[in-house]
Amino acid sequence: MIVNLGHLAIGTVDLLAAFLFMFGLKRMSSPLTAPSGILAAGIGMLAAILVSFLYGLDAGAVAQPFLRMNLALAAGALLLGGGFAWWGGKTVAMTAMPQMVALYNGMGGGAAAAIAAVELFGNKAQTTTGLVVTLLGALIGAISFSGSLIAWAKLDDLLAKPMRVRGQQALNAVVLLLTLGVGGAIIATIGGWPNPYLALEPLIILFFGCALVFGVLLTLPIGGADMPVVISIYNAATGLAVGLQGFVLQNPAMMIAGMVVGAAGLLLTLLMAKAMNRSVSNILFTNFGPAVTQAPGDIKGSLRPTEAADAGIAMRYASSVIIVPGYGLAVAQAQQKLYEFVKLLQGAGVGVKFAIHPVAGRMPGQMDVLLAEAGVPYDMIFQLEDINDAFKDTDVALVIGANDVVNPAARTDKSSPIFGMPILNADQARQVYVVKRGQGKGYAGIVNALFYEDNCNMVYGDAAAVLTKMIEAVRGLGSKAVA
Amino acid sequence: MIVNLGHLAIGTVDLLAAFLFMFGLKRMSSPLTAPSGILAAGIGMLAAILVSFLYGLDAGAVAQPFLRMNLALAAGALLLGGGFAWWGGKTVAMTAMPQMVALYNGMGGGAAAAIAAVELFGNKAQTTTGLVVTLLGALIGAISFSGSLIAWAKLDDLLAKPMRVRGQQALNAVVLLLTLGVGGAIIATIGGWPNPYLALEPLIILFFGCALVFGVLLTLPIGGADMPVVISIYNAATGLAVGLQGFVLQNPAMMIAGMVVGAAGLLLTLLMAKAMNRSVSNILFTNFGPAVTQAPGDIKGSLRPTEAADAGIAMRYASSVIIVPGYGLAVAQAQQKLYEFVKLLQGAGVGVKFAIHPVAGRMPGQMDVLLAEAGVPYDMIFQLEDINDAFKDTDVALVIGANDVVNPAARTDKSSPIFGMPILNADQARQVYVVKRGQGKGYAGIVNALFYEDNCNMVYGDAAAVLTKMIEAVRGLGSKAVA
Amino acid sequence: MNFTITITGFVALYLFMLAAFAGWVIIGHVPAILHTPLMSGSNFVHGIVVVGGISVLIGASTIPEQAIGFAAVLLGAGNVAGGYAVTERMLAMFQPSRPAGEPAKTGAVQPLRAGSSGERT
Amino acid sequence: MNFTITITGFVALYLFMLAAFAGWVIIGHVPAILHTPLMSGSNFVHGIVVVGGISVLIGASTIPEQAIGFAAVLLGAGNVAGGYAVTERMLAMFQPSRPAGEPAKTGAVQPLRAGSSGERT
Ligand SMILES: NC(=O)c1ccc[n+]([C@@H]2O[C@H](COP(=O)([O-])OP(=O)(O)OC[C@H]3O[C@@H](n4cnc5c(N)ncnc54)[C@H](OP(=O)(O)O)[C@@H]3O)[C@@H](O)[C@H]2O)c1
Ligand SMILES: NC(=O)c1ccc[n+]([C@@H]2O[C@H](COP(=O)([O-])OP(=O)(O)OC[C@H]3O[C@@H](n4cnc5c(N)ncnc54)[C@H](OP(=O)(O)O)[C@@H]3O)[C@@H](O)[C@H]2O)c1
Repeated sequence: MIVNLGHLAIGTVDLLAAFLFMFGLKRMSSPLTAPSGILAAGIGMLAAILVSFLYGLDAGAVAQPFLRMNLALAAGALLLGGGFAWWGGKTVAMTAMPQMVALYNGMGGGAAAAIAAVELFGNKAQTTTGLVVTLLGALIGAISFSGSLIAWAKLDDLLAKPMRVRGQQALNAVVLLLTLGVGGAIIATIGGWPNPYLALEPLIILFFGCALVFGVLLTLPIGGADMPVVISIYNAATGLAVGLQGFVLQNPAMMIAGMVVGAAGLLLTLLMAKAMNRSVSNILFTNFGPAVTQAPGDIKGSLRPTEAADAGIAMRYASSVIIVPGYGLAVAQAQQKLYEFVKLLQGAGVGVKFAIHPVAGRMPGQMDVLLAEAGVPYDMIFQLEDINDAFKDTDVALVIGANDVVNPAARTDKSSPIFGMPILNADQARQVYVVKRGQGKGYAGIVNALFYEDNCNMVYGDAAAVLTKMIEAVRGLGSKAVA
Repeated sequence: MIVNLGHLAIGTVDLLAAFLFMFGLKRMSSPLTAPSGILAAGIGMLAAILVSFLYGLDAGAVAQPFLRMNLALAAGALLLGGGFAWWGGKTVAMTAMPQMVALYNGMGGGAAAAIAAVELFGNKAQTTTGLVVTLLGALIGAISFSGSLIAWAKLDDLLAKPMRVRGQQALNAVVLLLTLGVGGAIIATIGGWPNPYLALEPLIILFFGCALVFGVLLTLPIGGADMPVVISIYNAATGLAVGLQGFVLQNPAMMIAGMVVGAAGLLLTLLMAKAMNRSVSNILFTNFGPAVTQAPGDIKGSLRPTEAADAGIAMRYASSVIIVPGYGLAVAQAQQKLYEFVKLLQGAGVGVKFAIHPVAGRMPGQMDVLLAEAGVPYDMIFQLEDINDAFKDTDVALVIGANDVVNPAARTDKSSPIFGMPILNADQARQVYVVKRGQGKGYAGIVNALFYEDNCNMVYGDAAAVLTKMIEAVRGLGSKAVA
Repeated sequence: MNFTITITGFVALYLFMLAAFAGWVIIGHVPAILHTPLMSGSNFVHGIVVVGGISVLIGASTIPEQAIGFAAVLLGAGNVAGGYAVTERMLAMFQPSRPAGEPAKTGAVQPLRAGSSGERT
Repeated sequence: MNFTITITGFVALYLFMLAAFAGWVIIGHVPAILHTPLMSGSNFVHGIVVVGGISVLIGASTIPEQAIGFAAVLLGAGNVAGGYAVTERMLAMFQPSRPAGEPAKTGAVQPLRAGSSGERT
C-alpha cells in the first residue's frame, strides 16, 4: 500500500515536472516571460528530486541493508555537487558562460553514463532491447562527458590551440568502431555466447574507456571558436542519453525531458550553424587547412588612426550612433564602460542603438547577454535584420572589438571564407570608428577592407581603455554640454 | 508470429501516422506550406486505415466465424461513409463550409460514442479506470454528436431561430446530472452492486439517450451566428472523446491525434472568442435577453444613397481602394463578381487591397476562404492589424455586406454590445461606399453611425446585383479607360 | 519480441499531456487567415477514430456489436473523407499573387506575407 | 490500483516522438537574443538525470554500485544546480527600458520589442 502510494506520488510529481519543463522552455521564447519560465522548470525539478527519495520504499531485500546509507549518500551527493555548481554558476564571469555551460553539460552526460554503468555491471537489463538502449545511452553519455570537458578546457584556455594528428579522421573512425565492437561483445557475452578473451567486467570498462577516448579525439581538433556549436551538439547528445536511460529506468519524465532537450538542442545547433553560414559537419570534421592568405594588394586606401578623445567628442555632437560590439568587447570586459559612455551620449540627446550580429562574439547571443549584464535595456538592442537598413541614415557607427561581422568581403569576395554571411552595414554610416588594439585579425583571419574606407577611422587600444578616454573627453566638455 | 508481425506493422504505421498528423497541422500555419501539410496528414491517415485491417489477425475464437463478414462490413462502411462524405465535401458551396465541418465533426463524435457502446454492451472494460474512461468518452462523444447535428441544422437553415424554454439552464443541469447518475449506476452494476431497478443494457441505452438529449438542449438556444464557436468547441470535444477511446482500445495513435485536436480546438476556440471580444461561457450560456434597443436620436446626419454606377466610376478614378467584405458578401455569393470588379480596377491602375476583420462573416477566416475561392491572391488580403493604419491615406473604402465590423460605436459607445471590439477604420478613408440591401442591421442588431457620416454614401441592393452594375459602368467607360 | 502495446494509466497521462502540449504549441502561431481550414483540418485528424471503429468491428461477435461497429466505421469514414475533402479544397484556393498568373498590376498594393502581423503598412 | 509504470518498446517510441516534436516546435520561435540562456536552460532540463541517479543509488547493493551511483548523483546535481544558476542569472539581466529606472531619454531610439524580426526600422 505504502509502496503504491509512493509510486502514485512519484508518477504524479514527475508528470507535473515534465509538463513544467516544456512549459518553462516555451516561456523562454521572449525576454519578458523567460524568467518565469526557468522558475517553473526549476520548481518542477526540485519537486521531482525530492519525491525521488520515495524510491527508497521500493528497495528490494538485497538493497535493504544499504538503504539508510544510500539515502544519506544521495543527499550528500546532492548537496555537494549542487552546492559547488550553484556557487560556480553564481560567481562565474559572464564572459565565461560558454565554458560553464560545457562543464554542466558534461556532468549531465557523465551522470547518464554512470547510470548505464550501474545497469551494466549489475546486469540488470531485462531484454535485449533494454541492453542495447543502455549501451547506446552509455556511449552517447560518455562521449558527451569527455567531449564537453575538452570543450570546457579549451574555452577556459587550459588547452592551447587545436591539436591534430595526421589521419585524425581515420583514427577517430577506428576508435569508434572499436567501441561499437566492444559493445557488441558485451551483448554477446550477456546473451550467453562463448567469449574466450575477456570477462564481462573488463569488457564494460573497456567500452567506457573507448567511448571516453573517442569523445576526446572528436573534440581536440576543433578550433576554440567553433566550440559553442560543439557544446550545443553535446547538449543535445546529453539530452538523448538521458532520454535513453529514462527508458531503461522506466522513468517517463527522464524520457520526455531528455528527448525534448535532444530535439531542441539539435534545432538550436542548426540555427547557430546557419547564422554562421556553415554546415554542422563542416564545423565538426573539416576544420583543417591553413588560414587563408590574402594578397595585401587587394585592399586600396590606408588606415587613418584617430584619438579616442576626438572620436568620443564627435559622437557627443552626432545625432544618431549605432554601436557594433564584437568579440573584443568581451575580451576587454568593457561592457560596463560602454554603457556608461552610452548613457553620457543619451544624456546629451544622442540617439544610440546597439546592432548585434547573430555570431558576434564566440557564442550565439553572447553579446546580448553581455550588454544585458551591463544593464542595457533590451529594447535598445537590435538584431541584424531589424537594424541593417538604419545604418545609412546614421551619423556614426562605432565598431568596438568587432571585425568579421562588419567585413564587406562577405558581400563581394567569393574566395573569402565568410563569403555569403550576412554582415552589418556599418560601412554605410556617415562616419565609422573602429576600436581595436592593433592589426589583429578577426576569427576568420582575413583582412577587413572596411578599415581602409574613406569614412573610417581607427581608434587603437584596448576597448576598456579607449572607452575610459572617451568618457573623460565627453565629461570634460563640462556639465552644460552633458545636460 | 504472424500476429506479432501484424502488431509490429500496426504499431509502426500508427507511430508514423501520429507524427504525420502533428507535422501536417504544424505546416498548416502558413498558406504556403498548408497544402503539403494536409497531404501529409492524409497519407498518414490512409496508411493507418489500411494497416488497421491487420487487426483481423488478432480476432479471438469467438469472433473468428464472423471475421470475413466483419472485414467485408468494414470495407463497405468505409466506402459508403467515405464516398458520400467525399462527394459532399467536394461539391458543397464554400459558403456552406461551417455546417459541413459541423456535420463531419458530429460523425467523429458519433463514431467515438459507438465504439464506447460496443465496449459497454460487451462489458469489455478490464478495470474501473477503463470503465470510467469509456463512459466519459461516450458522454463527450454523444454530446458532440447530437450537438453538432443541431449546429449543422441551424446553419443550414433547417432549424429556425434560437429555441429557448424558460429555465433552460436549470433543465440542462438536470439532464446532465441525470446522465451522470445513470453513468454511476452503470459503474455500480458492473462492479457487482445490487441494482433492483434496471438491468445493464437498459441503463446503457438510457445513458446514451440522456447524453444525446443534453447535446441537443445545450445547442438549441445558441444563436446561429455563434455557431462557429460552438462547432470549434465540439471539434475539441470530439478530439477528447477520440483520445479517451484510444486509451480504452490501447491505441496510442488515437490517443495522440485525439488529444492534439482537443488542445488545438480549445486554443482555436479561445482565439475566436477573443477576436469577437466575448468569453466562451458568455457565448454558451448567456445568449439571452432582447436585442439592444437604441435611441435613434443618438445618430446625427442622414443617409445619402447613391447609384452603383456612380460609385463604380468614382472608384475607377481613385488611386487607392480598400474593400471591406462582410457577411452580406457571403449571403449574396458575390465573391466572384467582386474579384472581377477588382481586376477591372487594377487593370486601370487603381491600387486595391482587401481588409479582413477577424470576425467578419459568420466563421473566423470565412472571408479569407471566400476570397481565396474567387481567386484573390492572398497577398492582396490584409488582416485588421496590418491594414488599419492605411485607411486614412486611402481614397475609397468599399464596405460590402459588412456592418458591425466597421461600426464606430465599438470605439465610443460603452453601452453598445460590441464596445471594445477592434474595428476596421473604414470611416477614415476620404470616401466610403456601403453596399447593402436596405436598413438591415448587422449581427449585433445595432445602428451604425458610420452610415450617417459626411464622407459616406449608401449603395442599396444585393451585393451581386450592385457589383454587376458597377462592372458594367466601368466597362462602359470604354477600352481606353480600362487599358 | 512481442509488439503488443500496453498503456497503463500513468503512461496514458504522459501521452495525453505531451499530445495536448504539442497541439497547443502547434496552433499557437496560425494566422487568422487560416482559421477555417485549420478547424476542418483538425476535424479531419480526429477522424482517426475510424481506425478504432475498424478494430471494434473486426472483433465483433454478435449482431448488435456488428451493427454498432458498422455505424462507427461509417461515421468515422465520413469524418475522415469529408474533413480531408473540404480542407484540401479550401487550402488549394489560397494562392499568392505571382503563380496565379495574374498580370500582377497590383498598383499601390505592396505584397506582404499573409498573416504577418506586427507589420504595418 | 497499481501505479507502477511499465513502458514497452512501442510506447517508448511514441513518447520519444512526441517529446522530440514538442521540443522542436517549442524552440522554433526563440529569438536570437535568447540563444545563450536557452542553451543553458535546456542544459538545465536534462539535469533531470539526477533523479535517475538517485533511484540507482538507492537501489545499490554493492560498494562499486554505491560508488558509481554516488558519482551519478554528484554529477547530475552539478548539472541541475549549475544550469539553473547561470540561466537564472542571465535571464534576470534582460531588462526593458522603462522598469530599469533610466531617464528614458533615448532620443531617436524607437523602442522595439526585442527579437521581433520582420520589422525594419
Ligand atoms: N558567436 C558565435 O556563436 C560564434 C561561434 C564561433 C565562431 N564565431 C566567429 O567569430 C567571429 C565573430 O566576429 P566578431 O566581429 O565578433 O569578432 P572577430 O571577428 O573575432 O574580431 C574581434 C576583434 O576584436 C579585436 N579585439 C580583441 N581584443 C580586444 C580588446 N581587448 N579591445 C579591443 N579590441 C579587441 C581584435 O583585433 P585586435 O587583435 O587588433 O584588437 C579582433 O579584430 C565571426 O567570424 C564568427 O563566425 C562566432
Ligand atoms: N466571423 C465569426 O466567427 C463570427 C461568429 C459569430 C458572430 N459573428 C458576428 O457577426 C458579425 C460580422 O460582422 P459583419 O460586418 O461581417 O456582418 P454583419 O454585421 O452581420 O452585417 C452584415 C450586413 O450585410 C448586409 N447584407 C445581408 N445580405 C446582403 C446581400 N445579399 N447583399 C448586400 N448586403 C447584404 C446586411 O444589411 P441588409 O440586410 O441591409 O442588406 C447587414 O447589415 C459581427 O457582429 C460578429 O461578431 C462573427
